[in-house]
Amino acid sequence: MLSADNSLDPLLKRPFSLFRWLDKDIQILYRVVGKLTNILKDKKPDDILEIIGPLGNGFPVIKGKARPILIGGGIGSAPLFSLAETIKHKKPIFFIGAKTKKEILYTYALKSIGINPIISTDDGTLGQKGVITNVLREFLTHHSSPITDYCIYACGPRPMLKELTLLSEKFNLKGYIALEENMACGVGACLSCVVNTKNGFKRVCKEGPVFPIEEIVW
Amino acid sequence: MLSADNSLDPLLKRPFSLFRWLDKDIQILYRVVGKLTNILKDKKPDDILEIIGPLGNGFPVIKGKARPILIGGGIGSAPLFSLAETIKHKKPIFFIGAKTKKEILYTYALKSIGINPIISTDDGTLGQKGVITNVLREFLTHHSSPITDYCIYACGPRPMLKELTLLSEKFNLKGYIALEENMACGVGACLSCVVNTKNGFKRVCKEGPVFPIEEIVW
Amino acid sequence: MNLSVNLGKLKLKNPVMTASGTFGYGAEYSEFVNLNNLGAVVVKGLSLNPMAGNPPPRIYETPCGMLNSIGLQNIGVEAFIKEKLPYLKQFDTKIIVNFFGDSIKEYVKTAERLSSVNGIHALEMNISCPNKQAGWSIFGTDPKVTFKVVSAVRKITDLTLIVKLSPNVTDIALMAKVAEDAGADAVSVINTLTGMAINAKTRQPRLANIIGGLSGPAIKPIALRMVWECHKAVRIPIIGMGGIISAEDAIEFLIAGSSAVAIGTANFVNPKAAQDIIDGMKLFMIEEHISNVKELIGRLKC
Amino acid sequence: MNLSVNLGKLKLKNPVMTASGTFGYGAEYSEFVNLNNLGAVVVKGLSLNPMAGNPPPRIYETPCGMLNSIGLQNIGVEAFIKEKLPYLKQFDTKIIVNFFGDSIKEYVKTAERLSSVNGIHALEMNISCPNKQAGWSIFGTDPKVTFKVVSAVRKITDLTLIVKLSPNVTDIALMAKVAEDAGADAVSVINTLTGMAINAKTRQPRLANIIGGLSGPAIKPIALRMVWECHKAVRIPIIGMGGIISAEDAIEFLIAGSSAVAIGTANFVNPKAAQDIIDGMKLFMIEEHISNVKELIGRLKC
Ligand SMILES: Cc1cc2nc3c(=O)[nH]c(=O)nc-3n(C[C@H](O)[C@H](O)[C@H](O)COP(=O)(O)OP(=O)(O)OC[C@H]3O[C@@H](n4cnc5c(N)ncnc54)[C@H](O)[C@@H]3O)c2cc1C
Ligand SMILES: Cc1cc2nc3c(=O)[nH]c(=O)nc-3n(C[C@H](O)[C@H](O)[C@H](O)COP(=O)(O)OP(=O)(O)OC[C@H]3O[C@@H](n4cnc5c(N)ncnc54)[C@H](O)[C@@H]3O)c2cc1C
Ligand SMILES: Cc1cc2nc3c(=O)[nH]c(=O)nc-3n(C[C@H](O)[C@H](O)[C@H](O)COP(=O)(O)O)c2cc1C
Ligand SMILES: Cc1cc2nc3c(=O)[nH]c(=O)nc-3n(C[C@H](O)[C@H](O)[C@H](O)COP(=O)(O)O)c2cc1C
Ligand code: FES
Ligand code: FES
Repeated sequence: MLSADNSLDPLLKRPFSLFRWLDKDIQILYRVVGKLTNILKDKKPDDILEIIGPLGNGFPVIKGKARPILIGGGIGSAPLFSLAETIKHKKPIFFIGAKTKKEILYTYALKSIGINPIISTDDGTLGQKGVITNVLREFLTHHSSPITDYCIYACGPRPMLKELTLLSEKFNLKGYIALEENMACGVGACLSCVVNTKNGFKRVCKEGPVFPIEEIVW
Repeated sequence: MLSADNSLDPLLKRPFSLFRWLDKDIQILYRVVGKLTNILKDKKPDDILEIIGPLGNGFPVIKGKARPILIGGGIGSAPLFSLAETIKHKKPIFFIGAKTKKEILYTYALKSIGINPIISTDDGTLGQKGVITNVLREFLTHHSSPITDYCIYACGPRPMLKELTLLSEKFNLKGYIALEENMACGVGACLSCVVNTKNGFKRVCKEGPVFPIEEIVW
Repeated sequence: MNLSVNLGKLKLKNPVMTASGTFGYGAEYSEFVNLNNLGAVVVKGLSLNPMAGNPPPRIYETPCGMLNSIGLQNIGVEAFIKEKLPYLKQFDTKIIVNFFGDSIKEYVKTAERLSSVNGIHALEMNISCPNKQAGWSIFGTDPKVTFKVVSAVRKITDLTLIVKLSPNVTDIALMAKVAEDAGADAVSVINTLTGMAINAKTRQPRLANIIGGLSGPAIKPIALRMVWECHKAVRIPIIGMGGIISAEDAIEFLIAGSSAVAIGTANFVNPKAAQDIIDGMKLFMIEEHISNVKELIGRLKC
Repeated sequence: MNLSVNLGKLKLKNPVMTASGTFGYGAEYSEFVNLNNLGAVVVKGLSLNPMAGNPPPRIYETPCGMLNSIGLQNIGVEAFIKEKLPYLKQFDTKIIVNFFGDSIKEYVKTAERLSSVNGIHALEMNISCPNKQAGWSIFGTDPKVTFKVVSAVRKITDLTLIVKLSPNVTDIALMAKVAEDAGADAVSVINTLTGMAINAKTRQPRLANIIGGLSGPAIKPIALRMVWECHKAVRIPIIGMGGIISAEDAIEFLIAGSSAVAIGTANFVNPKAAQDIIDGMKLFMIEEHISNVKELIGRLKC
């Protein structure tokens, strides 16, 4: 949870994923959408931000030899980069989708760690044209290894995650998705950020943001 | 009336006097006291502010040979500098008071236009110790020319202006004072900024901020 | 693109009006806004006789809002008719006169006088000012008194009659219903919420009047909810107001059920606010492929 | 320096408590705030049986405020007593349990159960949640029903009984008086104001529940006024809340007449808010040469 100054507008802290955790720095990757992110973009080096975190869970690194499939939609790719770095020895397959070329993030950095992402854009300006879940469906339909040898990790807009849930049911695929919900406290106190799961409402900030894909009730 | 950005906190524009009106620039001189002024102080050259103005009246330059006495208290000195420049040929006597040395403003600039201000500070760190109205009373009590040969122009905190009104009554002195009141619109529409005068409530933003000293009812 | 809306028999060229007390008598803002472009100009509340209002300080800024205790200072009906109305009549916009009284009799007399001159298109009855003496508030908070005073004014005027409701009530939908039953052609929702601010160091209230009316973006969520509640309760049109600062805000009020909106505190924040909001509304309609603004009114999806 | 204040027979080491629903069951914030330093911890509202609450989205930020429609999700009284209370009891602070019911019977049953265990110092009866079904609101808006439900609970508990009032009423001073007459030891003023937000593009409400409760700095002027009105009407202590974000805010509430204050939305803005406000209060007292915080309570100069 991050805030940029003492102004009361915007009031609440905003949730961001850790993009990368370096030696003495943490990096976040963000999209400019509204009040806080517009203030952030005008910040200069050495300006001070207030952050509480890290909060909640992260993507679990699965034991065994299941090959990871990473699926990032738009700014939802942000939390997947660290994961990709950590599990690069497992040769993850990385699907990245976005509305348009400009919103396809950090492919250069991915290549530098030896990952060649599969890309799609809604408008066809980079990679295949169409939504990334279509590309994934195509891939799964013609997959070479048994499907249980894959584990998916995904983050992105709601429709993408919904579609992924359908795909995972159809192909009997296991995996994890990171969810977003409006947040106030970030520490599990206010019960703002719940999502519906097979075991009732769970807090994205505390039990999440990463949930087993089969647990979510859309 | 000035605002610094699109944030809704602070919400309203704030009133400032014009310190100087140069060729293509206007200058304001301000004291950092709260929300807006704290934002202002972090602004960089070429940053954009929104200003409506000039609004209301200014100090009138009196015809005839009455010698001007200027009295500025704290940041209240701001609107007096331009006046001093304009009427310097009349050899104004300039009294400046403040809480402490640091708050005595622009004496250097005054000297450069040939005016040697009489200074007092509450804590005695510059000039005489005490409030500036005391210094003025002393001056008036021992004045050399007939008192009607003076015209006072003053701006400063409320207690100073109140005291000046008493002095002006006692010494039968004419002159003008600039008042402050909380403002919302700055254009005479909201009726926020009224002060009580012998002719009823008047708007500081429209009929003011400068009023004949004898008109104000404290 | 059709922006026109109706308040009873009164047709506005667009739904954007100014809120009483925040736009003076119109002239004050004419350097910033072309009055011809406005749906309507609503003037500062008038009384039969001129009033001096409350002592200063009269306003204080609060988080995303402001308190005011102007206390209905105004030049009185006669001076308005003589000095201000002729100026306003030059413009191709609707002139709505906000007024109030200290008794039912005074409400009626004031409305009668205002109805007797040419050029006024509608009356907005203020029964909800938080800056008047205790006791006065019953006009806007006691349904029986509200019914009486609105009925009395209704009887003596043929002008479009708008009743401005107080948000300082348990059930604003009930008050809207009472105004409708008493013959109002429209309701304005909302006036300011009663609030207060204190200087911790001096322990004095920030306003000489102690309490004042809270307006501005801070109150928008409350105003929007009240518009929606009134919309479900009455058939007469609603004029929505309270914290509108952008075209998007204005559109939210239309969706919640108001047929027009009034811009108040926003004029202080940006003297071109009313104009900017009309322009922004047009842009929104283009982007969202809406050809008639009426398609938005009351179209909350839930 | 003496910071202690009394709520009836309950003595707090300082006037700063947490507001129900914004501080979880205490543990959630223990990484940020040393609970030993707080005047009291007020926990999330409990009901006899666990409740799931409203569907998401449950909050939406508004100018200087936020809307919430959590809908009183809670783990129920039994789970609280078993799982949460033992943790809280470790701390040297007062534990105040906020609770509600769907009927007078349920209010009574819940209060009875909570009064039967050790370690709870006071009960705060929530009769004012804006997120419950229509109809429920009468507990907090109809003086007769309020009197009944408070009297009923009063009869069965010896714990300090605090009644949390709704600001969504015409006359909050009257409601405070009713609570006092029914035997309350203190009143909490205020709960959230009912509000709403709309997405202009989708035309849908921003909250799944359509309406929610407005909290945060935006409502502070209203809350402060209501505390002052209640202060003039009742003799029992008032716990002031609504938009307190700084020590200065808190002191303003004391001056307006509250004996203690609760910190709500500010915890989200700054997880150390409660602690910072206690520290700031001490600093203020040093600077202003005030040795006993009680010298501030109700000392508005006007
Ligand atoms: C767990 C989690 C991780 C996230 N990680 C990232 C990330 O790594 N990079 C990134 O760019 N974004 C991320 N987001 C989204 C990010 O929180 C929002 O983009 C941000 O809050 C927008 O703030 P704003 O003030 O600029 O926009 P606002 O002015 O608040 O509004 C712009 C839009 O953002 C939505 N929004 C407003 N408040 C919140 C809130 N508290 N929570 C969520 N959405 C809100 C509004 O509905 C609106 O549509 C994450 C969100 C969550 C919940
Ligand atoms: C006609 C006029 C001319 C002025 N000229 C100057 C000038 O040349 N230089 C200068 O430094 N100051 C000037 N002031 C004072 C200046 O307007 C305030 O210092 C400024 O509004 C403070 O804004 P803030 O957001 O920093 O402070 P805030 O956070 O708003 O509050 C700090 C203090 O300022 C007071 N204040 C808040 N809003 C207003 C308001 N709208 N009007 C007046 N006071 C307010 C508050 O009571 C508070 O005590 C002038 C005021 C007036 C009325
Ligand atoms: C300074 C000021 C003066 C006002 N005067 C009046 C008035 O004379 N009559 C009236 O009916 N409403 C008056 N109002 C209320 C506004 O018309 C409007 O209902 C309220 O401010 C809410 O809208 P806003 O948040 O957009 O300002 C006044 C409001 C302000 C801020
Ligand atoms: C997320 C949230 C949850 C709340 N839950 C409760 C609750 O369970 N019971 C209750 O009495 N009040 C509840 N409240 C109201 C607060 O206790 C408080 O009265 C209100 O938020 C005003 O204070 P604030 O502006 O400091 O937040 C809740 C408020 C918020 C923001
Ligand atoms: S944001 Fe408060 S519980 Fe998750
Ligand atoms: S500030 Fe509005 S009338 Fe002066």
